[in-house]
Amino acid sequence: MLAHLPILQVIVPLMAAPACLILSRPKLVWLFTLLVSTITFFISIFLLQQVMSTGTVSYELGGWSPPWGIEYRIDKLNAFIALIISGVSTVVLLAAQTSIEKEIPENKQTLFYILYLLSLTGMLGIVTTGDAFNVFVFLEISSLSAYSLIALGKDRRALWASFQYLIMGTIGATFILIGIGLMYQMTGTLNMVDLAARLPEVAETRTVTTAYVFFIIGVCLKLALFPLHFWLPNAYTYAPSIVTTFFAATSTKVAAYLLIRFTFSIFGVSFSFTTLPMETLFLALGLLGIFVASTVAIYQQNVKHVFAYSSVAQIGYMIVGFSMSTHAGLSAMLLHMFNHALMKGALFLALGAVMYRIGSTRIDDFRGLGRQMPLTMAAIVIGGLSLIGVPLTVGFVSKWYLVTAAIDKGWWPVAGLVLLGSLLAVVYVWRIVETAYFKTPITGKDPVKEAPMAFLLPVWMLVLANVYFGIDTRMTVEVATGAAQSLFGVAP
Amino acid sequence: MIIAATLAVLVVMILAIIRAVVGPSLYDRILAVNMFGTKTVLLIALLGFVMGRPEFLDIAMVYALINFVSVIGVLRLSDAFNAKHNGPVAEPAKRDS
Amino acid sequence: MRYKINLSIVLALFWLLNSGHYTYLILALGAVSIAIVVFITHRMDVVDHESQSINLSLTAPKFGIWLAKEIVVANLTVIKHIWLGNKSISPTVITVKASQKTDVGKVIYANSITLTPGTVALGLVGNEIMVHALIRENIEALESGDMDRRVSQLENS
Amino acid sequence: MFAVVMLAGIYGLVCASFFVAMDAVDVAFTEASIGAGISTLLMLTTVAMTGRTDHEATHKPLMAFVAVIVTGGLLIYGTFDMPYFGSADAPVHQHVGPHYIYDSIQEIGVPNMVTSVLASYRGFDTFGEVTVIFTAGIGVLALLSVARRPEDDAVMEAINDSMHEKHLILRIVIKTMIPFIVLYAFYVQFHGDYGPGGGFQAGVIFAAGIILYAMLFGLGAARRVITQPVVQMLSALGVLVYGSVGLVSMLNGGSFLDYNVLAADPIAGQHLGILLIELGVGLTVASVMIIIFYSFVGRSQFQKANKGELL
Amino acid sequence: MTMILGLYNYWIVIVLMMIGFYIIIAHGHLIKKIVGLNIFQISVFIFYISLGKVDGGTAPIWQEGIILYSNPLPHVLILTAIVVGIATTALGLALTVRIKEAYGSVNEDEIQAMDNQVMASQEKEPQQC
Amino acid sequence: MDTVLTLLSSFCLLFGSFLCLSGGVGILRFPDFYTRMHAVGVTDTLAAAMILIGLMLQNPDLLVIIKLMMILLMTLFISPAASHALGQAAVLNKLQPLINMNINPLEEDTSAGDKSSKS
Repeated sequence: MLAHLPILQVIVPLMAAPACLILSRPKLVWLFTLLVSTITFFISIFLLQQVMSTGTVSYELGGWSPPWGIEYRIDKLNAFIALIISGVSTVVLLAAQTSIEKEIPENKQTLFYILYLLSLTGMLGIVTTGDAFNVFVFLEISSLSAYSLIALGKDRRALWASFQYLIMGTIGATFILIGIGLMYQMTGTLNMVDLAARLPEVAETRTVTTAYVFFIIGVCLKLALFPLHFWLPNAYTYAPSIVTTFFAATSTKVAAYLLIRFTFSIFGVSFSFTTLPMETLFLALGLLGIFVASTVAIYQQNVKHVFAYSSVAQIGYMIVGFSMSTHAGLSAMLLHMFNHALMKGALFLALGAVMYRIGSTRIDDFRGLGRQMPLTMAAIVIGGLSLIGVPLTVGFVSKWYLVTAAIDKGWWPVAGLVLLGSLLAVVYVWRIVETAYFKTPITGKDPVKEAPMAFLLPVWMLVLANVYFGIDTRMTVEVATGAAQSLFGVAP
Repeated sequence: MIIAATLAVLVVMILAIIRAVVGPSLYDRILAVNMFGTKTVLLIALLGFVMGRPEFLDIAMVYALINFVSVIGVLRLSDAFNAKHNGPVAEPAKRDS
Repeated sequence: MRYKINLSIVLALFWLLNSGHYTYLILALGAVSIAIVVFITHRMDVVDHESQSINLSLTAPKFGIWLAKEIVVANLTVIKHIWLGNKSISPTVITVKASQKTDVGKVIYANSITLTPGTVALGLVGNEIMVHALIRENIEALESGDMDRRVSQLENS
Repeated sequence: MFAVVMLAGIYGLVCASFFVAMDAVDVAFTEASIGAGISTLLMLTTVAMTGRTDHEATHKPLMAFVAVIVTGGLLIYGTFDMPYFGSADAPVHQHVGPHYIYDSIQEIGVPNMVTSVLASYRGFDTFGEVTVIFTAGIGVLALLSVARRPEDDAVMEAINDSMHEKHLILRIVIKTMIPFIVLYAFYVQFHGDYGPGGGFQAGVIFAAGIILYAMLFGLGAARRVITQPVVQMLSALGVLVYGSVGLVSMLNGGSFLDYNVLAADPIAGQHLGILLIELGVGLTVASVMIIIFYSFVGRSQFQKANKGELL
Repeated sequence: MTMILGLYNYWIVIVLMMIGFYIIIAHGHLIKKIVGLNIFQISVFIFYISLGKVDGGTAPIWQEGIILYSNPLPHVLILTAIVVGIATTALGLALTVRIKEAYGSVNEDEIQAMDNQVMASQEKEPQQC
Repeated sequence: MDTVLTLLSSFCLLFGSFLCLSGGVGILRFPDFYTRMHAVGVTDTLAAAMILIGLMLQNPDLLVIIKLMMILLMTLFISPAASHALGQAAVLNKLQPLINMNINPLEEDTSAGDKSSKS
């Protein structure tokens, strides 16, 4: 059975989803979903171990050898991302039942869990597959479930946000489809390894350049890279808390993964960064993203909005790491992907707890929460510190690697700008802290109780992970640098 | 001959599109679309012969079917619209014979 | 029950004619499919005398041939008027009586009217069919009651 | 709005004819039933539910125009180095494709190469596709499902009864046709190996039959024939059937979806596998299409009941 | 000249694609946006299918005596993509219906204006929820 | 025998094409919806039948002939129902037919709309 792990990781949640429909009782379904997610989590741990020790694992679906059949191919990079996804999903699900019971009508709860599982399936499928078209199919599974999950939010604006996301997401997916089509046209293959082997022959053609550009634009739409980000804040803000947490922690990682996979493994560094001016372009977009989004975040009235814009800014950091096209830069990016998942997971889940208690995440409603919900607010503070990049948190680790990578590359101003960006984060995090701890609560309001255990446990798990991986960086750094190394070495 | 027939059908399809665009009433459009659909059935049948593989007539049958379903769908839905301001049925003139 | 058996036979014929592949597997699948179809249609309650309007009697082919002839003639008339232009047409709406007893008969009558170009059945209420005709002559042909009589014959047989 | 939607439907039809001309018979089949049929119908339903008035000014045309010109220009630029249309020495016809064309008949034994590739070589893509459809069904259900109130059903039924009288001709014609449509769906389902067709097309045709019934006899009647819980179960069952074929082949010692191990003889195994997964596809597609249709129409009846204006 | 003859097909597809793309971006009506999306996607499908065509080839269904077939792989991909397309369309339309219920409008600008209004009112009177 | 078949088939196809084209012209030329329905009726019945019969004569394969027959039957079965439904819907929604005034003085008031003046 061990040989089947790569596929099991995807089909376990996939097959669990329709099975949920048969179970149908929400509470039962929740337990089942949690169980499934835990199983995937363990599978991804096994896989990561396996990949770290023995190298890339390949799995031939249907027993057809690669260029003809579909191949699953696990290397360090995607094992790492899959671990992030399944891990976050499992932790988030711990709190799901409590939160969902309050935010979603009962007759839709089962459907919620099914969609959640499908979304998980989609993301894991994108990450593990070694076939370009299969990426598109799973991308659509994850996107379609994402649209519906976001639309389940209570606020009517959730619908509009979801619609906008649907339009942008579909345009993005279609662009990706065009990109894949052009690549296919020039090489006649869809398998990633095969593509990587055959693309250099035709790399000079204008068609391949176009293919790359389309693919990148499509991915950047999904990634919510700075000028294409406008669907993200509202989608995150009005979605149910659990959904926000899950997506904030994972979905942009998946898009970032695609960006890395296609740029480094398929087109190759030399093509992407020497034939095309991707370096400057991505650097500019990344930095602009950091500053504009952070600045906008400062002026937001809704804490979810604040952190959503902060996510856009964090994507900027990742892209800055990406644009360096060096081993160190890429490691920093991968580290930040992991770390960002931890901090955004903690923050949004804590916000979910706030939502659970006071039914709103507007900043004015945070007054006095510091005393009323001490544990939740403490989690937000630590998460915020991590976002800023204070030492002893994961945020520091990734900023450190990013800055050193920039210096290695000789980009001093970039290093400075990255640090400057952190200052903006200080401002928006401080606003929340100030409101929660130093402003008097609105009089006449019922005192708010601390969040229930179901929230505190996963929130603090994530917060402690924030601190733990901020101190003990061996595992994450090893994996991230290993993955980066394999990308700069031969194609996977 | 088959080519000629194909061309004729194509021309008629274009004429139908013109009517569908021009209108003027909703029913003219539906009529044109319906006609377009039935002509597509013929076109597919002809195309199969043009391509030298006439076995694929199943597609044409599905076309006929789907076309019918859509026309009925359109009518049902337009019924739903107009039913609100629906007066008595226009009386036909009765002729003594 | 009789209708269901009839339906099954017709469906089996339909399958065999369409299929073109007569392996055991396909035939068995066909049999299962027919069973499912009959079950579904039973649930839909659409298997009754109305759905089996085509009686395979001797008059049916005769009617078919007559109708085909009518259709050809009518087509030519309409074509003539298409090319002659709008001046030559005299659109009319009238109501004709349908003397058939059953709904099915009326429907066959109305459809036959529609099938012959130049006349379109616009409405069927009670036993009156509202007909729109392209030219006056068409109406006269209809009012002579030839078609009505033939459909009635078909019904009675 | 009606015109816009219908023109979109026409576009679907034109494209489908084009697909036939391009030898893509299976695609044409699907596009005809899905693109031109179901999606047009859904759009019309939505138009009916949202009102067809169209008081809007086209806004930001300049920005859109620029975006379009840039993207289109880029694409045109990309075409310059493409192999010419139809040329046989394009990479596409050199590398992977020939294997499917020349070896699939030995390896799988199914004349329709599209079915071979779809169900076997790239069977996992198809599994993903079934999941996509399932996701859409669940998504639509999550968005539109409403608690049914029996009194609304009764009112709707009365309305539908009056419809029957009004549509005598349609009623009889459709009654006669429905068994054939449904049987035809099965025919398409089981002849996908030999000609164009297969699970998707069959599913859609089956759903079209049910939709036709529902349109004439009312949603309530259709829901009595195929109840909502049943159709939901079936949609799940389809995905499970597909997945189980994969799991069984895994247990038999092959990899996921390796049909060779399903029977003693690989060709027989492939046949069995393809038959079963096509069944799974058909089940899911049909039931999801029905779910979607039920949800839309159910919602519109709910809206009307809420507004107090029933048709 | 050979270039025009060899590539005209793609150019037509691109023009169609861009029409769809334009409709998506430029039109404020939600259903029109979805129609645009449909046109855009179908055009991409045509593009794929054109890739698979071989001059003189026929439909990839094996038959005694025929040697030249068109490439079946793009057909398979597009079958998948068509299904994905209808899934997206269905979901988009379902969302449109819900938006109409919630906002009373299916016009992008109006909806955006309503949202902005809500936001603005919240900023002015922070006490209100 | 073969030449006879080819000739017959060519005749059928050509005649069908002519009918089809005439129908197409009709749908553009006729003055109102109801009259246009007749033009469509032409293309749906005899034109379709002629083209399909022409095709049948071209092909000796029995299965193909059967399928073509099925298509023909289906067209003949469906098209009157569709036309009728369309016409009925138009009548129910009070789309006034253009009626020759000489015959129907009763209908004068309804047909005196702007449409009749165009014709």
